[in-house]
Amino acid sequence: MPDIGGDPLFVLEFGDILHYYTPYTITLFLLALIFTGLAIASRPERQIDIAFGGDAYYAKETTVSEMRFRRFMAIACGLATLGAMGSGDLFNFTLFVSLVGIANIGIVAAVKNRHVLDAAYEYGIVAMVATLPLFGGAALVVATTGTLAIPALAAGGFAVPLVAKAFLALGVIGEGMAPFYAAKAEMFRAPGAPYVIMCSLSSLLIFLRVVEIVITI
Amino acid sequence: MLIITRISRVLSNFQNLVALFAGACIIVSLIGILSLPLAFEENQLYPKTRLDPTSGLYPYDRGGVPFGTTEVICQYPENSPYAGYVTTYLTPLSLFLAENTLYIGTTIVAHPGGIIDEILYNTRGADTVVETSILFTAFAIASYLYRREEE
Amino acid sequence: MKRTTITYGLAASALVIVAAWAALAASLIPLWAAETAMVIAFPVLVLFLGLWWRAPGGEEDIPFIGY
Amino acid sequence: MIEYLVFAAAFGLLLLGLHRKVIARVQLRPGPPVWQEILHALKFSFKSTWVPKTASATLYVGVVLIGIGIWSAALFVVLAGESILILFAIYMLHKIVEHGFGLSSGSPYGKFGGVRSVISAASEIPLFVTIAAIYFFTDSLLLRDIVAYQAVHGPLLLIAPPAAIAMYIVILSKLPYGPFSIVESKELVSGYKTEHFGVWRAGISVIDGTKTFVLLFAFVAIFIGAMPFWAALVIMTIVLVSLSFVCAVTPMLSPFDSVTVQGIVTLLMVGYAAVLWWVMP
Repeated sequence: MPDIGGDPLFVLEFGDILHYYTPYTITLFLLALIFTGLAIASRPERQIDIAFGGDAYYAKETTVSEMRFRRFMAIACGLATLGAMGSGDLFNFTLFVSLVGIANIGIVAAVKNRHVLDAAYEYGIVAMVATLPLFGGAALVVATTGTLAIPALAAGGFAVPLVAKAFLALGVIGEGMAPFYAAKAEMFRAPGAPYVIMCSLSSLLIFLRVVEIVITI
Repeated sequence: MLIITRISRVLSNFQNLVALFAGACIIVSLIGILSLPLAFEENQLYPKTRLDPTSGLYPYDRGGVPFGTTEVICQYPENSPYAGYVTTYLTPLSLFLAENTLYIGTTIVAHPGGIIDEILYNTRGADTVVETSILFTAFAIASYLYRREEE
Repeated sequence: MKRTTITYGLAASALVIVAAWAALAASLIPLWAAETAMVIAFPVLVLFLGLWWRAPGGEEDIPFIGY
Repeated sequence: MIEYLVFAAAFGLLLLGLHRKVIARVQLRPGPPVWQEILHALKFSFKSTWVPKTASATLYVGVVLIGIGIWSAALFVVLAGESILILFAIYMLHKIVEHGFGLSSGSPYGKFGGVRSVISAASEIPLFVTIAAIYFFTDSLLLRDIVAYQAVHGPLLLIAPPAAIAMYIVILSKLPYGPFSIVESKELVSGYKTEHFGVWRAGISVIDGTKTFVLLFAFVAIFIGAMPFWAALVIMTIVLVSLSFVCAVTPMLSPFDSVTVQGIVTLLMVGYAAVLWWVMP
């Protein structure tokens, strides 16, 4: 069992796949849970904009249908993050991560704002392309070691190639858009607070998790 | 102009995003190519030695007796005691097709009792669930955007 | 929020903290359980203490949009 | 337990007050008294409080609770000698709390603060390279193991100085008035804090105090090792004063430049980690 996040507290047996929770991943899991709860419970903010050239201002309203859809996507994103936090299997992890990427696009895709949609489009392309290094990394791991189970890999005795780790990290970076901040900053102009926050939360969390995985395996 | 300002001007434009990511992918791939060859681990879920192009089940034939058992390498055999059984899970109709024609391998995923789905459900349960969730989410986004056009 | 709600909230969070502290001192619960209780109750205590000091809230208004 | 939390918040606020004082003296100003930040926290907690009309009320209040909660948890993690990964995860998630503060109110200033916080999220990566570099030496990320390693081999500050510098920069980026403190720079009024007034602002003060204490305490524990508590407090104060000198004499970078500079630091750290990986058995 991996121990860099502390000793595992809880192991969920799920067929040939284990879900395990160390103090580290359970912290991440709980935070994802809390923010998903907030996304469900909160009403969206009404963003105030100042009319240019005067002292007039107006509040942007989020329509009900848009709010429903974005809330649905935020919840999907939260659930995918929850899955990625506990997964003890590399392939499952990559699947959850790509689900996070798609749900992130969904959260902003409903916004009717050209700048936001432009940024979301660029982000979407990167999120799609990033599945290649992501699954490629998992495939390299299984080809060179014959197993995908993180606890088994962590137990040692396997030589996981460095490039597989690099691919995994790069894939997660692409899905979560972590260091390529430009598009994410544009996307955050979208009104409706609790939903956009899920974009950033999920990408940070999957990034934190992949750091643990890469150090462990 | 400082070099730092130049770099940040490139980074801050989200139109350059795809190019930057592609660049990162190329660099990592080059490292990967330089680190070749990587050793291949033979000891995997299905034995790779028994592939038989003449079988009606090709390329899904992984050995084993229909309605009997077969050996599947599991990570946690104690959690999935029935894993071996499903490799040979075929309906009688499929078995008939497999024995008499060469086509079952091409239709295998699309008909009830398809081997691959069954193997996945039994050995790697969450995979199939998450894969379909990804598709479902993508469809949900597409249909929402399509219906918004009509408003 | 009403004055009584705030008093109850403050009392509840203070009670949780005292109970967790006492139970830990008597070694009834493990350290992590006491810490979890603290982590949950302490933020509530901070906010409710402030609200309790100055419970009457103002009217809702629009945010600050410039001088 | 509770006394640790109260002490950490109060001492952290005191350190922040000292921070302002040192900056002021370096810039030849009198500066506020050292306990100014504690007075601030008390003052805000006496102010009348409500939620703005345009805000997403649940989130608006919820992030304050979450912010205090995560840093309390971080304090316990450091005190118990648990995995420093948890500590750094909490540090990263503080970003999300910042987003929550900035975006929940509907105010354009808060929004800009939140967007800048998103931009600067890219600059937190030196942390992970720091973690990797430490892991090469200690083979464990549990704080108690790291402390035990230092008891045998001497402080990591001398063994792996680049990692210490990277974490120093990371702490620097969390202090107010530093070169990387773009999220609360003054053209945004108070950045993400703009719309949180009254009790909510007092909550932010508690977050800031605990955060400063935890980060400095962790720095001392990770890079210098075990020592009596009072000695740790003294060294934390010294580290903070050195940080204040840096803050006092450097201008604030523009948002994207700030991220670029930190990105370059990350690249240097990756190089360092690669060298370690090559050299270490």
